[in-house]
Amino acid sequence: RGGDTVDSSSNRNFLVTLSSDIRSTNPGVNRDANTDTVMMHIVEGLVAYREDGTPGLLLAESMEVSDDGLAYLFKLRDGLKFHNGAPVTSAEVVWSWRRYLDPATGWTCLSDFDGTNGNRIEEVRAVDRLKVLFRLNRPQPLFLSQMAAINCGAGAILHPSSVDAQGHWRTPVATGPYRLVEWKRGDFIHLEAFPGYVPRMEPRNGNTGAKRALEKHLTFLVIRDAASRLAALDKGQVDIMPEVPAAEIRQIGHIKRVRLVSAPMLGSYGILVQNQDPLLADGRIREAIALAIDRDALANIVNEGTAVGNPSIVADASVFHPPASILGGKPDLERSRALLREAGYDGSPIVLSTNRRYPAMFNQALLVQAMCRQVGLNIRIEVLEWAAQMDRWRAGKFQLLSFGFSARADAAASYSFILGNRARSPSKVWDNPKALALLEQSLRTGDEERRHELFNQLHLLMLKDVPYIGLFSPADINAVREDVDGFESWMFGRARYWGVHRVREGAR
Amino acid sequence: MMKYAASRMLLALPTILISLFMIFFMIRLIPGDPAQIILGDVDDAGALQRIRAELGLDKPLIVQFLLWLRAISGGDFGRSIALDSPVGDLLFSSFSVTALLVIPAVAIAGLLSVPAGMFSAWRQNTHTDAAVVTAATAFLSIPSFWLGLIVMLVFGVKLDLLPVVGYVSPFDDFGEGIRYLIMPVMTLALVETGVFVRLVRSSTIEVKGLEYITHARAKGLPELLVARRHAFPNVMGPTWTMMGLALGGLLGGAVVIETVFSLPGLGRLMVEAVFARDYPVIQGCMVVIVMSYVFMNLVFELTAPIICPAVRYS
Amino acid sequence: MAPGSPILRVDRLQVSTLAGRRIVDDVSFDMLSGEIVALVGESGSGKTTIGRAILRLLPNGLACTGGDIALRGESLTATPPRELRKIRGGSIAAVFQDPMASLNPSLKVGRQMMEALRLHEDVDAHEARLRCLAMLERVRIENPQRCFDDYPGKFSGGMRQRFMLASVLLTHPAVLIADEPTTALDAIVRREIMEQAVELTREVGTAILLVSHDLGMVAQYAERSVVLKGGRVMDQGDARQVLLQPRVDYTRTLLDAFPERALAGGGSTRRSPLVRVRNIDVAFRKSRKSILSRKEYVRAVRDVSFDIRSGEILAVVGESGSGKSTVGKALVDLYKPSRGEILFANGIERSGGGKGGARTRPQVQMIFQDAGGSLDPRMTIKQAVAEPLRAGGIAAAAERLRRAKDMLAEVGLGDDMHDCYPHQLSGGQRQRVGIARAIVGGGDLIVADEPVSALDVSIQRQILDLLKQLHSAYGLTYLFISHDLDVVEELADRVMVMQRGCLVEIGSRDAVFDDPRHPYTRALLEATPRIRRVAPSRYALASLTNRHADPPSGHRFDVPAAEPPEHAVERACMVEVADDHFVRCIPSVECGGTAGSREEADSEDLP
Amino acid sequence: MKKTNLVVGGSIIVIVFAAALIGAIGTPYDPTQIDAADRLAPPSWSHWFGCDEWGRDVFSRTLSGAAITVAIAGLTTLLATGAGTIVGVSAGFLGGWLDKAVVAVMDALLAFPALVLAIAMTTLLSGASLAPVIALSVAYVPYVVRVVRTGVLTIRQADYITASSIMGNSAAYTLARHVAPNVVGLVTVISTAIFGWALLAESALSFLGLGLPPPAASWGGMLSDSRNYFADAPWLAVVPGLAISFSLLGVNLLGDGCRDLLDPRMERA
Ligand SMILES: Nc1ncnc2c1ncn2[C@@H]1O[C@H](COP(=O)(O)OP(=O)(O)OP(=O)(O)O)[C@@H](O)[C@H]1O
Ligand SMILES: Nc1ncnc2c1ncn2[C@@H]1O[C@H](COP(=O)(O)OP(=O)(O)OP(=O)(O)O)[C@@H](O)[C@H]1O
Ligand SMILES: [Mg+2]
Ligand SMILES: [Mg+2]
Repeated sequence: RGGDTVDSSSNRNFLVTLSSDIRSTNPGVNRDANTDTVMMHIVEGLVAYREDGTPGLLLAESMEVSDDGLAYLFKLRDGLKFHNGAPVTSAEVVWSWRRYLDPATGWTCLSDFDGTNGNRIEEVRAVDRLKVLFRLNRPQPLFLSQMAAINCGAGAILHPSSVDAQGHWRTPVATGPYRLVEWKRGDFIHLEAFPGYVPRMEPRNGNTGAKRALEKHLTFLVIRDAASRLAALDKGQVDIMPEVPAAEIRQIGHIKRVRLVSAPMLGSYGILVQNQDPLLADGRIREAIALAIDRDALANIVNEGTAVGNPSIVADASVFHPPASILGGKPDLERSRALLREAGYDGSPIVLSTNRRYPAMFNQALLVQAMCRQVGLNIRIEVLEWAAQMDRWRAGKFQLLSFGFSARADAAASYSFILGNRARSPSKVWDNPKALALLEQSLRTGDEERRHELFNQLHLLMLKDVPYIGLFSPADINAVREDVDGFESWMFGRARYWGVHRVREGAR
Repeated sequence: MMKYAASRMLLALPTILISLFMIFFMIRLIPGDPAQIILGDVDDAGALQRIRAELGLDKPLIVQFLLWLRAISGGDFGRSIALDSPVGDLLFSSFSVTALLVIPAVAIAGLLSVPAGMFSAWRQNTHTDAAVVTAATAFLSIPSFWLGLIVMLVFGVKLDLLPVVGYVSPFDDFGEGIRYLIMPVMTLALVETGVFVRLVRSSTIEVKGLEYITHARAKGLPELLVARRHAFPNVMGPTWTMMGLALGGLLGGAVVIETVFSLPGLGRLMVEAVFARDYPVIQGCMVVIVMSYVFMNLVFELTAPIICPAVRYS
Repeated sequence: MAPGSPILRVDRLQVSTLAGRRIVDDVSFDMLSGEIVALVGESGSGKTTIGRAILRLLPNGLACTGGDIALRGESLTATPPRELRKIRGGSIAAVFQDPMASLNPSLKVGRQMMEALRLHEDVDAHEARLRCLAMLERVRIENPQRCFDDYPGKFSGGMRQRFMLASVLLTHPAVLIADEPTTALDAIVRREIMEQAVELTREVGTAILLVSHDLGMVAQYAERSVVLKGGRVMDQGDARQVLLQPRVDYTRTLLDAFPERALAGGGSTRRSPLVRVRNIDVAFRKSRKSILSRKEYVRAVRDVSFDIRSGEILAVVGESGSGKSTVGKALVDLYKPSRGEILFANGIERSGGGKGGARTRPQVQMIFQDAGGSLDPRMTIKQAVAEPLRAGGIAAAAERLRRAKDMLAEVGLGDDMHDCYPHQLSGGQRQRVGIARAIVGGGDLIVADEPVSALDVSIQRQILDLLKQLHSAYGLTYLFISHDLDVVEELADRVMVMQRGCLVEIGSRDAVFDDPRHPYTRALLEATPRIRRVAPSRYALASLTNRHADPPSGHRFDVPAAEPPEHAVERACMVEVADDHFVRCIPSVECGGTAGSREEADSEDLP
Repeated sequence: MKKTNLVVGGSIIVIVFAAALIGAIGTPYDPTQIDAADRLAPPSWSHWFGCDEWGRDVFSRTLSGAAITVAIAGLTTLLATGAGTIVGVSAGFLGGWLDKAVVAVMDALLAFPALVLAIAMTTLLSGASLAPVIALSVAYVPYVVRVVRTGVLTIRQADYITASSIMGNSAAYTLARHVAPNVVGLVTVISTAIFGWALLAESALSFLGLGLPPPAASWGGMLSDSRNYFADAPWLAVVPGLAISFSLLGVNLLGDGCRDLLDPRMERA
């Protein structure tokens, strides 16, 4: 059967699945993970993440940082074109960034650049046709990293014709290797290779490097239903199915001529612990819970063996992942029981809230419950609907919350999920001044060594306070048909289809 | 006739208004903030406020309701929060999908069940009758989502006869579109057949006891003619309105089948909108659902006398 | 075909249920072409079954288990189905009892008429149509064209029965089986239909098998009649002979069961009025076509005035829809008169014009036509009869039950039955319960709306006797509503005749029956042949005595309009034509008008 | 014919209720006990219906699922028919503006497919353990009201109601003594119907992920979870599917039986 699928399909579009429709084609404004995945093929920023998660140049040919770290001068590569054929000049860069910085745009990441969190861009100015200057209010070691952030639309440089006269979004006129042909709501998004695209010289590397659209026609099929997604893959109706949920790995094992491509991902799954709760205010009980959990077993079951346990909030894939020596997080039922006895825990129920929308969050909750039962912890599972759970999270209204954080390039970003001033944002579960200080420092310095040091300290502190019980960092798993070449998965998990192509039977 | 239709529409108006009112406030009682869902796992009060303002969710409820009513009376269903596109378009495309699923299904069910039902009623208390009734009862006892699952795995995956992936609109590619619709339509049709057959049978049994049927025989008409000419229209009376109800209900209520076969239909659109707290879409869906229900009933009520002249006078 | 040789011969016919019970047992009779043979007998005697057996259309559950049926000498029991179909509707046609049910509501009249014709003779649509229209003319349907192209739904029973007659006779059948063809119709219509049927069949030469339990009608129209009992033939022969000089006891009992006038003269004695009804109107809201159309009313009762004297039996007769029941229901305060007033002897007044109803309700009780429907299916008859006592103010439940049991005993229901539920009783027994319930509370006035019309002759007799007995025993007053003149003639002291919601004639029973004045009353009486006993086991068909009736001087009889304009001023008034005998007239020369003449009517009513 | 329906349906329902009872009292294994060792274990002597993706015993889960499903369907039926009957009877009997109002609201509710309404309600009550019951009850009340009301309207026409008012009985008395008892038949029939619908709808809700909060076993939930393992563990889909169909068959047959039994009485009323 495989043979004829290839024949029948040799002249069709390159098809990949999308678990849900994209929110919009407006990068970094109205978005979700799927939106980002698609948009990363269409738009490009000055800088972009490399394979290892550090920012590298993309549209920019070169960059100079002033000694005081307040001025960034980017020089654009010459001869770049927008999808409408217009040349890429500093003017569009300035226009794009001013647009992002305008609150009316509603850019997701505005608060990282307008001073809300301390960091601000003072001005964006064109120096000449190809040179653009960014001036900052203070040294920002993470400035480039945040520019490249995928959830911010990677600071995409757009042609002003992307919006209409009133400034409403029309369609992305950008510089990516693919350009948008048709978006049929709830159905498919069809891209075609942009002939005017000029790849970089150096080899493909993360979101930058040489991005070649080898397949002329790339179609994202929106298939919400898992079963039909698999069926599609099985019958060779799609070439790649990214973001395989752990639960489906087993079935894919049965499908012929399909292989799994996976890599550890940034991001972290765990349990948020509300220490404002009378019962959980007792550190011993919090620790007891942490000690009751066998992370490796849990990770193994939840991810069908594609991930390992990780007590830290920083992913294994991150350069800042704590060294094994201090990692900790080994289960110790005896000690756990002892702690409970000490604390005089009377078996009163502790509610663990979770949701069904993200199977991993749901399954880990089931397992945590089962494991805690062994030490006599009585955990009740409360299944909320995702939207309701988000409300609870923001309001900090929960005892235990099963949660997963999406990929963030920098460890500091990961910590700031849980660490912060509870008075200002109740969603923060960790309000330890010492920890806050450490985080602040990590944001101030650009020195790698120093930052490693700071993050390790933070990790140890977290193990002590137990505001968050890290369980594992997920793996990015993709099902790829065997006749497809060049697909690589990476820590951000957002699938990339440039440099990917189908090998015709003959070529085999 | 037209006057009657008009007055019936007038009568339906309060119904529609009440239901819209109920749904409008109900969905806003549901915990969960669309703005936060858009933001995802980012906790940023400022951004939240901005988005809520954009969505006009900061106005008092009653104002929102009245604004919305004015808008839809002008045909403007607003923009989807989650999908950032005109709700009108979403409704149109998804409704067309559902219609393509439901209308053929009900039609097929009707075509199957009327002969079957009348036949078994004519053979009342024989083995044929028992067999038909049992089969019908069995059909309506199988949950559609299970039936759908089985059908899909047998015909779609194991036998590899039909595509299982989502949906291709017959308007784009007719042949292909049909192939995509076969399984869901069949599943739905089977379930509905179960319902209809029993209905047709019971109303046939009623009719065939009446004097004019005996009289038709006394005229010397052959059984087939008696059944076709004399029983059929009177049986169709109740059946027809029933089908109208079924159609009206299914047009909004085919969620499960749509989920199983992942069809981008109205039900799916609404369920996902509910999850995403996409108020404008939910409201839009409700308008369509209520309208199609009311409208279908009206259409079938008005056409009933054509199918079964008896109802005109009763 | 040799004259005298029977066209249809039924020979030792046997029909039994699957269980083996004989429904029809060794029934034999012949039919000569063009003659009318009647099957008579009480309900359940197998009349319908025989008719069906001849058509070979027995309901499933019944089967022909013996004997033979021969049409023109050829046996029908042997013929194969397709042959049989040729005969059905062709040589043998049928008309059934219920005209409402025997036309298909979903097919146009014309279509149904032509069906048989085109099935049995090869005629094209056009010719068929012409023949149908011609036939419709013959049965005196005005505007046949319209009827032909219309659905049966909105036609009256009489019209429909005419359609049926016309359509079955189209094919000139040799035999017409008419199962109670007119039972559901009003007297006058019934007469017309029968006349037409006879006339037509004479022409066509069709023989009619007339199934009926109306002996009067049979005696009038049938040549020969077959008397059945429990599926067996009791007696047969020349209709008049068999019925008017009965040879067998069964026929005699059957005839004796018929009501007849008590020779002791009716209630000529004047008693004080118990209730006075004065110019009441009762109007009903017509169901509106759509909310856009305006409200319309039908005046079911128009300007009716009469008295009910204590202890008398006042009968109300009239065609269906003439407002009899409405008058009755107004008396029991179910409907409020929209105009006029109802005054009770005990000073309680119910008046129209929104002045609200009675504060304390006088003891007016009601007996219903459908006794079964008037009893709560989930109450034992004991409880049902005890119920009025509760409202009557008897607190102790035990006491109520005791009284109820006594009452039930009195209407002839033994202890063993007191705990039955209505659906376990026969029609007659149910009516007894209804009666018991009506009088247990000791009511002054009892409105009986067709209490016996749903019952079979012999049961009817028992109930009538019971009513009479209770009447004398308790000195009750009845308003007795009925369209059955026989019954009225037997029971009533006085009779009031209604037509189209108006009172057209009122007077003592003898006056109204022997000396009817109003044209409608006369038509009514002419239309109903009644069997009278002239000597022991000697009977005769009663007919109207004096032929003509003149309107009182200076007046002409008034026939109420069918659809009077709303709030039309009634120019007509009741004029006394003889002692205590009033007729609806219009003064030809403008006399004192309604008021004046009513004064005289009132004055002599007052004690 | 009639009898067989009643008998077969009845016995099926008895079986289901028995299963539910066992499920409520105690199952061979703890239906929520996770056991990595037994993941997707095929049917065997120790696990009759095999184990699911968490190594939970499917047989035990089916039993406790029966308990839950029956409980939800039962409660829903009670709630819906109870409320519906009260509303329907009073609206139908008292008439007037009350009737108009009731009809208007019920029509409004009826305009939504029951499942859609239930979905909205369950999300509204997100988390509450009785969410499905309340949601489904709200969804089905209008149907009860409609049936009961029309029933009452026909009963009101009956002569025995006329008779009662002629006797001078108060409206309240007539309502309680004559009307109410005679709608019982109707109510029984509609309630069996609703039990069936509720059973199905509960499964559908769970199937859509809106059922009772897991790890509680529910047939619909088991079915929807099973989809990922169809190839490996078909029994995961077959068992709950059959369970649902089986019980529905029972309910439907029972319903037919009741209808046949009560029809004559209903026609009289
Ligand atoms: N389908 C049937 N199955 C069993 N018994 C039947 C059936 N139809 C009629 N009978 C019985 O046959 C007997 C005669 O019925 P039939 O209707 O012929 O009497 P009838 O003289 O027409 O009575 P009526 O004057 O009331 O019409 C009755 O005792 C009735 O119980
Ligand atoms: N409840 C009602 N609503 C509307 N119209 C009614 C109602 N009751 C009676 N009518 C109308 O009033 C007229 C008289 O009806 P009523 O029942 O009094 O006649 P009747 O003499 O009793 O006829 P029958 O002999 O058939 O019983 C009829 O035209 C009928 O249509
Ligand atoms: Mg008969
Ligand atoms: Mg009457």
